[in-house]
Amino acid sequence: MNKNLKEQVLRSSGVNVLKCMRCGKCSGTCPSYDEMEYHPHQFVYMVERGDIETLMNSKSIYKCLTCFACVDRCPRNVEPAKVVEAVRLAAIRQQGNNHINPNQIPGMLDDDMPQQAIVTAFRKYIK
Amino acid sequence: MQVNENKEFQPLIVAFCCNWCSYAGADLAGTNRLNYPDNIKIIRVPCSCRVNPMFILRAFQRGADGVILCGCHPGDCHYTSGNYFTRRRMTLLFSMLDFLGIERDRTRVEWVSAAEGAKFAATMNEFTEAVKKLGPNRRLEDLRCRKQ
Amino acid sequence: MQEAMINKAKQLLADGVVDRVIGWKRGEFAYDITPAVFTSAEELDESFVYDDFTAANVSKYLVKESRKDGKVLAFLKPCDTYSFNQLVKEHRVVRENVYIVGIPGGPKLDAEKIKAKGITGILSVKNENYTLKIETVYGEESMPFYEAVLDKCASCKSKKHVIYDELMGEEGDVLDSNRFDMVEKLENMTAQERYDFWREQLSKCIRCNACRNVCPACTCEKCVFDNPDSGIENKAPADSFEENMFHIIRAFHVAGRCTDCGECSRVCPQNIPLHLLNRKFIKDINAFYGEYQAGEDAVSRAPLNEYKQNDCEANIVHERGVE
Amino acid sequence: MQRIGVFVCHCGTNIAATVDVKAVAEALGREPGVIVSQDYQYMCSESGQNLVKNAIKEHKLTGVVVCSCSPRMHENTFRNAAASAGLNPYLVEIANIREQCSWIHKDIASATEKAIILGKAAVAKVHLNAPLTAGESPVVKRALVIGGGIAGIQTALDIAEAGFDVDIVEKKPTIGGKMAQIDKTFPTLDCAACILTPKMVEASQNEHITIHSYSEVADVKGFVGNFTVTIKKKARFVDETKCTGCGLCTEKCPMKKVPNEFNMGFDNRSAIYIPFAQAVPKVATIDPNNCMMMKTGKCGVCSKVCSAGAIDYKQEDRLIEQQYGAIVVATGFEPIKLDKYDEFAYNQCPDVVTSLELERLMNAAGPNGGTLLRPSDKTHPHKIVFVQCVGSRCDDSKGKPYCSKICCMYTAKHAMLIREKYPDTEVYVFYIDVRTPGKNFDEFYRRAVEQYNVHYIKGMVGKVTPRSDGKIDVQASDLLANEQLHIDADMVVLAAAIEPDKTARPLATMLTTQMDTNDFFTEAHPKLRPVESATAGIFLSGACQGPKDIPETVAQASAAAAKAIVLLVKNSITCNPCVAHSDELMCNGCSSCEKVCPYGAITYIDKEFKMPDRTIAVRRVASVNPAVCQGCGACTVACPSGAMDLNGFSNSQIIAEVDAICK
Amino acid sequence: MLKISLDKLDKLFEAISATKTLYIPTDREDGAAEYRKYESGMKLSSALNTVRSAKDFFFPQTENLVDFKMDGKNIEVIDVREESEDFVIFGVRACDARSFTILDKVFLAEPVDSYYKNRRDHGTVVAMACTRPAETCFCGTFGIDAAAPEGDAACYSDGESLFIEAHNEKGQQFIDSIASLLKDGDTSKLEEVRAKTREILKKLPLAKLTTDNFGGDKLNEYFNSDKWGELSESCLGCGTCTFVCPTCQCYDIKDFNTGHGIKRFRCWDSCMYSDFTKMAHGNPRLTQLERFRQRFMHKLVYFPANNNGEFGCVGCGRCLAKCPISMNIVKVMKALEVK
Repeated sequence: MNKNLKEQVLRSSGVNVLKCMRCGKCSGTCPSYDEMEYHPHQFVYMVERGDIETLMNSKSIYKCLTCFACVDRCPRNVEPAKVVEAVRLAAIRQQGNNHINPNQIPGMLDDDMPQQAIVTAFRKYIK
Repeated sequence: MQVNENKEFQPLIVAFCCNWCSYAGADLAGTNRLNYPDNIKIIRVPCSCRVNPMFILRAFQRGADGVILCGCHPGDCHYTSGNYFTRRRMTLLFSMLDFLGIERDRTRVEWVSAAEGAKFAATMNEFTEAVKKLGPNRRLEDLRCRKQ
Repeated sequence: MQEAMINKAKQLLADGVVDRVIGWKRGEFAYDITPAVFTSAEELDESFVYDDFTAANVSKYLVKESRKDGKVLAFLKPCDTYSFNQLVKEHRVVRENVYIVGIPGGPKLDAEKIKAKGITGILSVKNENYTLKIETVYGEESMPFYEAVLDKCASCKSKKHVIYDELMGEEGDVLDSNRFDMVEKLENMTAQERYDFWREQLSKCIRCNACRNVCPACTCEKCVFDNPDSGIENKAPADSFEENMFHIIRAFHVAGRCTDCGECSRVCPQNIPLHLLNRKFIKDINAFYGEYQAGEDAVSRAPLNEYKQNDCEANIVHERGVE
Repeated sequence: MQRIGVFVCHCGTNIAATVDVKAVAEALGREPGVIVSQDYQYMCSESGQNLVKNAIKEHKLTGVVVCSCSPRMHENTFRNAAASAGLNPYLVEIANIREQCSWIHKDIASATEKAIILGKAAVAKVHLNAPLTAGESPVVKRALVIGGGIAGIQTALDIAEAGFDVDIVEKKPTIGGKMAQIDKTFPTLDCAACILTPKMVEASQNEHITIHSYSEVADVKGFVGNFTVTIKKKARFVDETKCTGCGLCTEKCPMKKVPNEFNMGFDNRSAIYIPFAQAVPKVATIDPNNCMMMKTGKCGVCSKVCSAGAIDYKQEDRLIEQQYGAIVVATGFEPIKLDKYDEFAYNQCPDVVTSLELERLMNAAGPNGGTLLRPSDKTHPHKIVFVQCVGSRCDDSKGKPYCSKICCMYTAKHAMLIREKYPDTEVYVFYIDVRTPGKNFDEFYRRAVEQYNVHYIKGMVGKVTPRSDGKIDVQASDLLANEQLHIDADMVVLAAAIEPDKTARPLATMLTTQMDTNDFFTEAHPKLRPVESATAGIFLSGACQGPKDIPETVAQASAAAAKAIVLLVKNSITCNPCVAHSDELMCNGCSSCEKVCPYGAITYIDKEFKMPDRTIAVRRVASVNPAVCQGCGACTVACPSGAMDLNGFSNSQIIAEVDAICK
Repeated sequence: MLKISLDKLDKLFEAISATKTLYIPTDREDGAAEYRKYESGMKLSSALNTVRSAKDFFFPQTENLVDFKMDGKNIEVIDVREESEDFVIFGVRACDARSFTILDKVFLAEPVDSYYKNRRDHGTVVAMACTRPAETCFCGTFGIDAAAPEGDAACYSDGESLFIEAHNEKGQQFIDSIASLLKDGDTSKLEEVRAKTREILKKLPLAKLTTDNFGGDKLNEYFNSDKWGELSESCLGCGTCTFVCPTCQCYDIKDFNTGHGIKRFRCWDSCMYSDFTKMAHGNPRLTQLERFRQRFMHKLVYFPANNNGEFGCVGCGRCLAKCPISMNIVKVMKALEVK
């Protein structure tokens, strides 16, 4: 379990997952429920447990419509959609899964490679 | 108090404690034999809201190096609202002392319940250390009162 | 304005609405104006004055005046109305016995600032298009109007009258003032620098009590500093501690009640910027407990007589800014 | 000149092991004013106390300092000892050299030094102690109960039983409150009306009880033992003394289209009405907003048919003033408004109802005569969904932060009653937690599940959508099955949170009692004084203090009654002498002290004074009621002129202590 | 007359301060002038006068008289008096220079105030003639010539040089101590300057104010005057006028408990204060009117009555400039005067 990841998700979402009272109203209201492997209330709970990697590797993060129904309905103002968004961001930012590693770039250079492509690669994959 | 090269500076600290929570908390610290420095001298008041800024200035005038005010936790005041007034008064007073360049660590407000003997002792230990670091109160003392 | 005010006063006297008028009386020079009570048209014609030097806030006189029989006409500048309203709130004036005519305020001039330019032997001061033409025994002098404006007027907070029976001239607005700039500057200094600043200032204090006695918020029947039973009575700053204590307690006693009229600094014979202490409290109150302007109304609770359960803790002082 | 005696206690070795008690006694003996200074094994023992008593007599002491354990321990012991020797008990001070010295320090030299300083502070203080006498204040032997629900009724009955007169003020035309609207009670399932109405009748017939129905408290003055309350008796346009409650007027009244609030608006009543059959007092009331006579001056039917001649269209609100010794607040609760919760479609769909509405729908005296029918089409519902925690346990921005406490149980009751009466009905309960602490409560809930096959599903309903076919789509998650459900329900019942009655807040202001942020009255101590408010003489009964079910409400009502009786049996109350007092010559009348007084102990009077400048002036000055003041001292600091001071902890006393400590 | 070039003032001050403590009026940061102990580099103020008068040197605002020490129940009395060091006050204006004569009449008359005398004996007053009097000046009213000040020694400036002359032995000693810096000078230009100053003095707005109708014999005329009510009603009761006044000499004696002893000290009092002359029986002047009247009656009637016609005011004008509400002795004299 990656503690830093949890902190990152908590920080970037601004959500206090400990406010959740596990009522499941978020999942009860979610229009994307059946599409998702992990449901909004599970996101909140799994982030609380620190199990971020599982979520990052799940397609669920791309199934959330960001309709914010859960945010609107949550009696405790936990804002599950923001948690989902934060996990999605963590996945995007993750470096280990980069398509390109900066060390590989010199070897990939040839005269036909436009400079713009290199800049883009750095911008996209290196944080 | 004189700073003596051979002896560590021993600050004089006045603690105003409300009768219902903090004074009882201090008693509990005693009952549990929790040590805190003898620099602390407690004055019992019915409620922290009884403490007039005048008393705090008076203590500094007479040679106190630190003043700490203890009361019930907000919401637990025996008189329901006293400590809320205390909080506002002391916030403003401390801010003013700070504004005049008086070291801000010489003053403090802490909420200590009757059950928090350990917190009382810890707070007093910590506060005494903080005041020790500052050294003797020079900016708000009355030279006439300094001990020869 | 002066003419119109005299006429208004005469009319109200003639109509029996009031039986006396509190205003300002001409002095020996251009600037030495004294608050005074006028009871007849003749007196008004003879010496009533309202000009660039009538800075004195007459609200405090109404504590006494309003308790006398009959009704008194008071001409109040915008800043004076805040003081008056605060006195109404604290039941210190009898509102029914005062007929308030709101008049346009400053900026008013500070004779000390003219003298500070080395101009002396002043015989008369005239404002010509915001240039002061000053006739002296040593010849004609001149200086820009704004360089002679009182500090309290230079950081005016409001041109609005918050209480009146009648208004002369146009009503103004609450202004965005820069009045907290100096407080902020001090806050950004180190504790040592602040200490040195205030030591320099407060060591000048001669405990004449002018700041206290002019203050419209200081209307205690007996001040704690005059009361031997209070434990803090004193008459002279015998030690630097007493200089500090007097000014801390003075400011604390008016915290949440001070309308920032600036009279304390105006009257200080030693030019101590006492208003900074009051403004520090006002700034803190605004920051900690929400914007509050004393005297703005006559009903709201003073910030120190009120609380919220989620008020900030006193350690906010310890946690912020530079040490 | 003071003659002070100092008594240093060894407390066995508790003090003497770390503090050189002889040195302390000797050092304090040298203090100005101290004429005798002794040490003893156990000061609190009888012989120790005798030592103090004898010294008081022998040396004619004017003050006593005991250096011993905490004053919280034995201050009273030594005060009593002093009193028995003829010294005013408030001339005794304790220096705490055990808990705050010997028990926390190890070094004998420094502990002794500190003990001496603490002793000196006590000596410095006692120099300035003044003899104090506790005042007495008479008690009016009459109680006021505000609110005529089950809480108020029970409290009034108990107080009356003890032989005291008691008045009930109820804002509705009848007493009975929410319980009168309830069908059955948990966990016994007996009929609410059957157990409530006898109590209502008992109250009306008790010679000690006066019921002011259709009345409100308009003003409260005074203090414990001596409140003066102004009660506004709203005009009901019917002479209570003449009306027999025959009901003919209500039958003949041509205006019959007024929504009946007693039945939660499911049916109608007439403009002149008696809320329900067992109302107490059983007196008609004209609703002036709907009465044709009141609105247009044309009609007057009720007046014509009333053989008692009780109708009085000209009746006006009446103010009556009464003295009371004690006041019990029993203002009860209301279900919250559900406007904020669109997802439950409460405002769109008539078949989404609250639990209180369901009570009326199921009640034999209700709109359908006890048959459960859908409000929309009056058909029998076959699938009913209950939603728990609607508006309870929410973030402050979304609803009430607290648990409404009663919903779990009444929902189980409803579910059970429906399954019992209509076994063909499927009942679903969506819950977050089922909270059933209480005697026979969990058993009750288990019966609903096991015996009545109520479907309890853990998970919250996310959305309720009325469908065009008359069904209601309930979308919810089943957290245990980890699936999202859609139920096509016929009815949805919402367990709305409960909140204090709207009248409670202004009432609290009048009573100068404290409320929490949710407008529930705050008890004097959450554990030890749960039925008293912090304001002396004001007691709390029922749900005005927090959500409660009926048995708990009744228990608290009786407890509040007991506390009120304890007050009323006294002829007078002994006051705490350590109270604030104002120096009238210095008082500015600025009202600062009044603003910070939590007890409303400070009032202002206009008083004539001979002023220092030889004039006579009428000045507004503060006056502290010593019977109400509890001695916190907030006013002493709020007072800018220092006119306000506190007995026992005066400015000069505290300053003397500071000085002695900082010497 | 002996003179020194004005650009050599530094040298003069260095020379004086080498042997005695020297006080000169110097400009504060806020522009106002005050007396400070001379330190190298300090510049003489160009202001007409200091905010506080020079009386502090002989009659300081607070002064310890005696200490008491308590040991248990015993009290020990400790004399804290110290012999004053020799000092020079330089640049005292004519009005302040005269004020010492008035203070002397109070403190050096029997019984002699030894605390005052101690300081007076050790202090040398070097006065400085005025060249630019202000509109608030009215020293002429009391027979003071601003161009010819009193004092132990006096200085005059002609714009280029400073001329110094002694008025008594103490002044002569002072001049002797700095003789090496001085040389004889031509006073013709100085006379011109003084004549010009006297012309200006005549043109001042208050030049015509006289004491002709005041004095020790006027008690009945003025004590019950109906003007006092009107004059005093604006008075705030602060002590500004009395504390900036060079001649106000009332003081209060107080004890301060330091925790380990008592300090008995005296401090300036003000007749404007509500507890002025409060005694065991109470206060003889209960209203502001009476206290206000006291101040002016003292200066204009009582003082001359007891001191051969000498008035208790020197016309320095400080109260005119500093009173918060601009009520002052000039206004009182003009309002009160019965011709």
